[in-house]
Amino acid sequence: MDLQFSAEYETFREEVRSFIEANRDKAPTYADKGMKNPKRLAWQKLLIENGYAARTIPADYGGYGAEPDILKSRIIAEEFARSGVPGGLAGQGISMFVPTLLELGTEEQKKEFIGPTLRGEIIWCQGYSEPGSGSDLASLKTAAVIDGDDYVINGQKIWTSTAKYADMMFCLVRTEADAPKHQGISYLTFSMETPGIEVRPLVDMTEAAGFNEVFFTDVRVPRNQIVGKPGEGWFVANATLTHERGMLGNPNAAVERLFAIADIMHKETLNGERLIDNPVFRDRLVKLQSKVYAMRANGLRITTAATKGESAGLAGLIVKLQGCELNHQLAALAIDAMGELGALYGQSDYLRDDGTWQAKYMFDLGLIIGGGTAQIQKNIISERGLKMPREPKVQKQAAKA
Amino acid sequence: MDLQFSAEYETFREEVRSFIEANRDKAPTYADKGMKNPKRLAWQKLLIENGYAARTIPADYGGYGAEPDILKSRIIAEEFARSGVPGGLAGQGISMFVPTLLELGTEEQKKEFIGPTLRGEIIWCQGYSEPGSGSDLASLKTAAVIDGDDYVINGQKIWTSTAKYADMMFCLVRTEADAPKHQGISYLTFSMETPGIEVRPLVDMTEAAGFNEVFFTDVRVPRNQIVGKPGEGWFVANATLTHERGMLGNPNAAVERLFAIADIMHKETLNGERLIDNPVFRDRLVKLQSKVYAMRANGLRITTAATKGESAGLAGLIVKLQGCELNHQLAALAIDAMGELGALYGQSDYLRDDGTWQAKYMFDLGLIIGGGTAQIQKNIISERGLKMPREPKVQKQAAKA
Amino acid sequence: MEFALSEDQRLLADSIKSFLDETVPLDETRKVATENDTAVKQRMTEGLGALGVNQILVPEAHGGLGLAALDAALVHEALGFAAAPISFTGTMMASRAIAEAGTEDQKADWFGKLVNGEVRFGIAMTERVNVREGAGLSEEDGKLSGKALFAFDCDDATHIITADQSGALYIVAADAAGLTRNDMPNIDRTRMMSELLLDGVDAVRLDGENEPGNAAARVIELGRVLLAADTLGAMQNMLDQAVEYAGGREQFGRVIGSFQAVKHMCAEMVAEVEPLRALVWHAAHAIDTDPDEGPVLACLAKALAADSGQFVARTSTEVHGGMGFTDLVGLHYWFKRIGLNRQLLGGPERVREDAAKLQGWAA
Amino acid sequence: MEFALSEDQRLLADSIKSFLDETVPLDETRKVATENDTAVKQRMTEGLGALGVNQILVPEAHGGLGLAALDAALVHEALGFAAAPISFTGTMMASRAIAEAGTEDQKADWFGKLVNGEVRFGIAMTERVNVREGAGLSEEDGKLSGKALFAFDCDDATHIITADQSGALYIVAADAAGLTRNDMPNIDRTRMMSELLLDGVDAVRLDGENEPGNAAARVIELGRVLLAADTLGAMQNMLDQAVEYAGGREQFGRVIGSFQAVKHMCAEMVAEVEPLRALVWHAAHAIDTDPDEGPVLACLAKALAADSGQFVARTSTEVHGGMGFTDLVGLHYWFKRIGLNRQLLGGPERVREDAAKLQGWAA
Repeated sequence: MDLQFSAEYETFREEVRSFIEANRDKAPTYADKGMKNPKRLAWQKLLIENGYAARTIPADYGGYGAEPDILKSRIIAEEFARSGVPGGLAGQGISMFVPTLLELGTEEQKKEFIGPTLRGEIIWCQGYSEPGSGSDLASLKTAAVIDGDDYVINGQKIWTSTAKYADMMFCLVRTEADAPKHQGISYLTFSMETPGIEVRPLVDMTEAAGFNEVFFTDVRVPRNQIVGKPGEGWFVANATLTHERGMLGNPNAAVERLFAIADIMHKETLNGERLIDNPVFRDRLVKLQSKVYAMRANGLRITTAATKGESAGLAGLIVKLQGCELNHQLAALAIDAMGELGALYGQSDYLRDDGTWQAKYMFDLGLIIGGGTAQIQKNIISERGLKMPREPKVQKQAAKA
Repeated sequence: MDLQFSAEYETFREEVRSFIEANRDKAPTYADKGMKNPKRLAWQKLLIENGYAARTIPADYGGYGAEPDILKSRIIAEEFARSGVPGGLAGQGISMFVPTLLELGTEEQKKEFIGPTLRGEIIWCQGYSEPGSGSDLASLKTAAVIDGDDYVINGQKIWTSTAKYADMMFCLVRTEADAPKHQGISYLTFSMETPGIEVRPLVDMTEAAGFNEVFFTDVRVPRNQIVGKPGEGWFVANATLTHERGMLGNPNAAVERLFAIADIMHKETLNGERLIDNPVFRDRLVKLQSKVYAMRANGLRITTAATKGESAGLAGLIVKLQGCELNHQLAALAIDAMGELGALYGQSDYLRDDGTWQAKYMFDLGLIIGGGTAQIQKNIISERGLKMPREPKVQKQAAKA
Repeated sequence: MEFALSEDQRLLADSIKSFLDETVPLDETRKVATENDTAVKQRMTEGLGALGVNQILVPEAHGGLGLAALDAALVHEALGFAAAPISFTGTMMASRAIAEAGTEDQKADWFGKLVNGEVRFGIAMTERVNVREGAGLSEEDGKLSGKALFAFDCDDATHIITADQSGALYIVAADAAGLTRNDMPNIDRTRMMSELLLDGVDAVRLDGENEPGNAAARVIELGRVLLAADTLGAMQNMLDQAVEYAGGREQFGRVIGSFQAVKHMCAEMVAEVEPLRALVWHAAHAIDTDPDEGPVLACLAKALAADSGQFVARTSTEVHGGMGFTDLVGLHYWFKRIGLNRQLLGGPERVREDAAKLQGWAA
Repeated sequence: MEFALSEDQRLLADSIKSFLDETVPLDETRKVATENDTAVKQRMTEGLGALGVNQILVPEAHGGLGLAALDAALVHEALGFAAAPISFTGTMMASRAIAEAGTEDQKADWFGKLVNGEVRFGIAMTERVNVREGAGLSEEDGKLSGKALFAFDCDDATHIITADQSGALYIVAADAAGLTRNDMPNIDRTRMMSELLLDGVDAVRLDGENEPGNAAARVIELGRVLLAADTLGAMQNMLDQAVEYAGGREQFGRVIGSFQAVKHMCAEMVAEVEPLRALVWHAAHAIDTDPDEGPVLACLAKALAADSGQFVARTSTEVHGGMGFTDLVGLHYWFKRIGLNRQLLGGPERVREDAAKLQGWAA
């Protein structure tokens, strides 16, 4: 057990800090709007050149070409978060499509797409979920039928978060209607400007999460715009999903959230008493702290396992279930401690923190549901983690009551 | 909405109180040990004669013969509880076997058993559960095979609470091994002195709940000692189980428990501070109070429905689930508020309330499990109450993994 | 002994529900919530008013229906069930304020206007529970000055009932000189909270009260019960929607309502809804009939509604999966209604502390 | 950066577990618990002692193993896993008391005796956390008088570490004149708590401390981490038993482990066990290495162990159905171990308040 970073890593941390200090004037700010704002693209280019973005992507494809090192990646994430300077571009193209191509794309596809995607020149959106296929993603129905050299796509996707701005979509479609559900799916890519695509904003409870629905009417996509073979899309997508689960994000986000709440409780008063002096709320704060610190330590354990190339086992399987729940509970405490003020949402002199606690409270409930509901997570923990029996197959006629 | 009792009932309440005051010197006390202590039997006789026990059982069979009146029954229960004087005998013979006989017994069986059972002369125990059949009671395996004029019983029962003292058992046995599981069961009665019966105490976590295991080795029971027909035992038993669920017990038990805890919190001090002055424990007490009062009101709603001969619907279905949970949580608060003192169990100068809070904490967990686990209760609420689909039938080979 | 709604009460509840079913479908509510369509809101409010609901707590002697808090609670439960963007709480609390603190003349005057439909009340009494940001009103020479936050139902009121720092109650005209109202938009777009700034505003003091503060406490007590009833209605709707959705949605070749996890979530919601219903009825009945237990029950009902409501709001959303997060089925209107109710007139911790004080368990 | 057990630590944990597997089967524990079979307990204690565990916290300079709190926590986790009726906590807390408050001579003396196996320590320091019933010790002329409640591991100790009301630490002989020990039987029959009555008992004051109370706080801090580790071990065992039982028990023609409700109960237990494991490791490591965060983490670990432990104790029992309630599978030994740990050295509310104070969040 050693919670210090070794000299090599402390040196690396210093390098990152020096870089940030030397270059922070070049970083885009909130005012530099637009996903392809030149300042943003220039910043991304600088980050790639210095290994603070696209770090482990081979240089041949436009990355920095470093060996994977989880601790260094973590240090980069920590230092950029600490400094308040934006890190490298994220988004589904970089975090999901690029790793997929690296693993399963043709050389031609890699050359064509990885570089521009990393540089922020091509923005991607993901077309997986459909209104009828949530937890049961493989039941998707959007159909792509062969017509000459094209697939012709009809159907609908949902939860496509950057669809409004994206240049391209990577998309799961059903190409073999009669195959078993996991075997009839293909993974296509196409321009969002292809005729027949309609993007409609999807209003959500936070009013601001920015999801969309995407409708396809006779959308023609050349047959060669496929990743993997026809019918193998499910396996292609799963490679990507694994990458998604691999992203831990900022490991200390919940800790920061906890202390932000402690801060509010020190500043806000109610009936002349500071909120922190209310023993009931204080007890709740410390109770959540015990859980936040436990998950922080659990995260350290996972990171260590990853650096050794070991599986984190059960410690890893519970992260989504517990992490989302905890963030939701933290937001709930912030709201409750503020009382009526906590219920405000929308422009007013009394709104605190731009209403972020209500937004988080709702968005985190969305996260509890999205990417595998809490119920699916518990299935995974018990079936994969504890090797308990899978949900038994059901006699068909009994499935509908 | 009228929470007062009408004049008729207030008069009745006065009668009950007068009776109790006039006769409390005849009531047995803790010192009058033994289930057939003459003082206990005489008290039971007096109660029956005055309609405070066996109230609605026809006089022909040894009861008082009054019309059912839920409010009067409740007043009797309340007044005996309030006065601290023991009410009529309870036990599985009176609460379960007698109603079953009244509904499904032959005239001969009624004449033979109901009177002596009501008077406390015959004590019964129930032989339903087996080690291998808990929630799935109908899977019971204790076998009764016909041999001449007898059934010959082999097998084992568990959770038979009064087996050590009982004169007789009413028992479910499998008489038709090849029938569907609900149709091969018969309901037999027999003396606990029948050769081949062995009773062993079942040690439990409270160390004092007094359950037993009962083992049968070639126990011979005449074939005419059956209630209902062979193979109908499941339906006979379910009539009885309905009676069991109908017993609400003292409706104010949780309220009394709550105030007992409030009382402890006023009396006990820790580090010079009364427990009630600890805002965190106080908040927990009031939180439980909100639930206790809600269940009290829910109980009033059920009682009112019952007086009108209406079903209480969902309000009734949740009583076991919520009631047991709430009692468990009340005991947990008592223990936590007392801290280390709450962990004591067994003779010591510092033991509070004879260790009853630990005993309740564990026994109530047993009640959450027993008589239909919380999980079974939730199945019932959703399937019967909300008409949600039943658990689908499972493909056989998949059931074991 | 009869713990049940009377035939009249069932009819009242049914008639309100039918009205709301027809007149306040979700699409209309959306117009009010997202486009601030005041014409739609006014039509709803007038339609409900035509059923006499504003007169529920006006004594028969003053031409009202002479009904009780329980009846008002049943209406509020129906409003919560419909997530209806209709002002009602304010008028009920105002009726109680006038009944508790008005002189006979004031009662005749204001109840008369209420029955005629001349007035509609908002309520600015949050500072009797929670004071922050220098809020609070003081009176001088019959004029009120200061600030009131989180006032209810003031956006379409003609008059507002408020209290000064001593607890004395006043009526001010919504369009009085010196009164400024600012929106306090909150998560529940169906109900606008208000900030009121008063600078020497003419105020009618309700003069029939012996001890200032008692009437105010009785008004808060009613408000808490009504908010609990509103949450109860919203919970019932969210439960119903979850059961229905689970019965239709298929995943993995089965309706999701056949999965034990989903069934148990629904069962757990029932186990929260039913006891709360009984407690809300009991509290609403008791604040009119039992001076000892009524005030305690009002706190307990508000606290339990907050906690049980939060559980149901979240659980129903989970049963709906991603759909519950979107606006497509509109489930969030009920979610947010429950969320706002939780904080108004005291969050659960605060009202539990009040319950403890009422019982002598806290100083 | 390496958040993991070292190879040595894994070996230590494995060796203790193997020993306990062989030497402390449930049937032997039952003898200690139900028949107070002191011979069995002594055999277990000596067997464990032969593995050197009593010297874990004795510095190498004094002939000990010179290991850390984390190592002691791993041993305690193994004891909790086995529900082992073996005294260990007292000796660990005593080692820390001597290390923190002893003079060099005292260290040489008492560590020497500990390494030789001449002494075995109990701990009577509950009054540093919770004072009731007039308990507390005071010193006069090198003699201690008063009462100590809920002392650990004193039933088979040769010496007892205790504190007076100023927080100064003392060693008294278990058989000293003027010292009376009374049993305080509790739900956990594997561990006897004691009441100590002292009437002018000769006491050795640990004289190396600068500020009285600091060393005592460090001892309590260790005790809390060890109890959290004990609960963690017991939780792991209850989880393992639940999964195993659910995989074998059939109801309704299926193993119950194939029901979603049962699977989810097991998954929820995992979600409590794993974070707690990480927190216990972190706290145990930090109380030796991080003077700022260590004391806070010790409180948080104790509090989380109490709550997560209670959940697992209950849930595993529910998975076992009626069997869990009986003594047949003995599950209640773990249930009660978790239950006793919850209350010792401060229940969760109390230790959370301590954590708040340490961070300046409470006065």
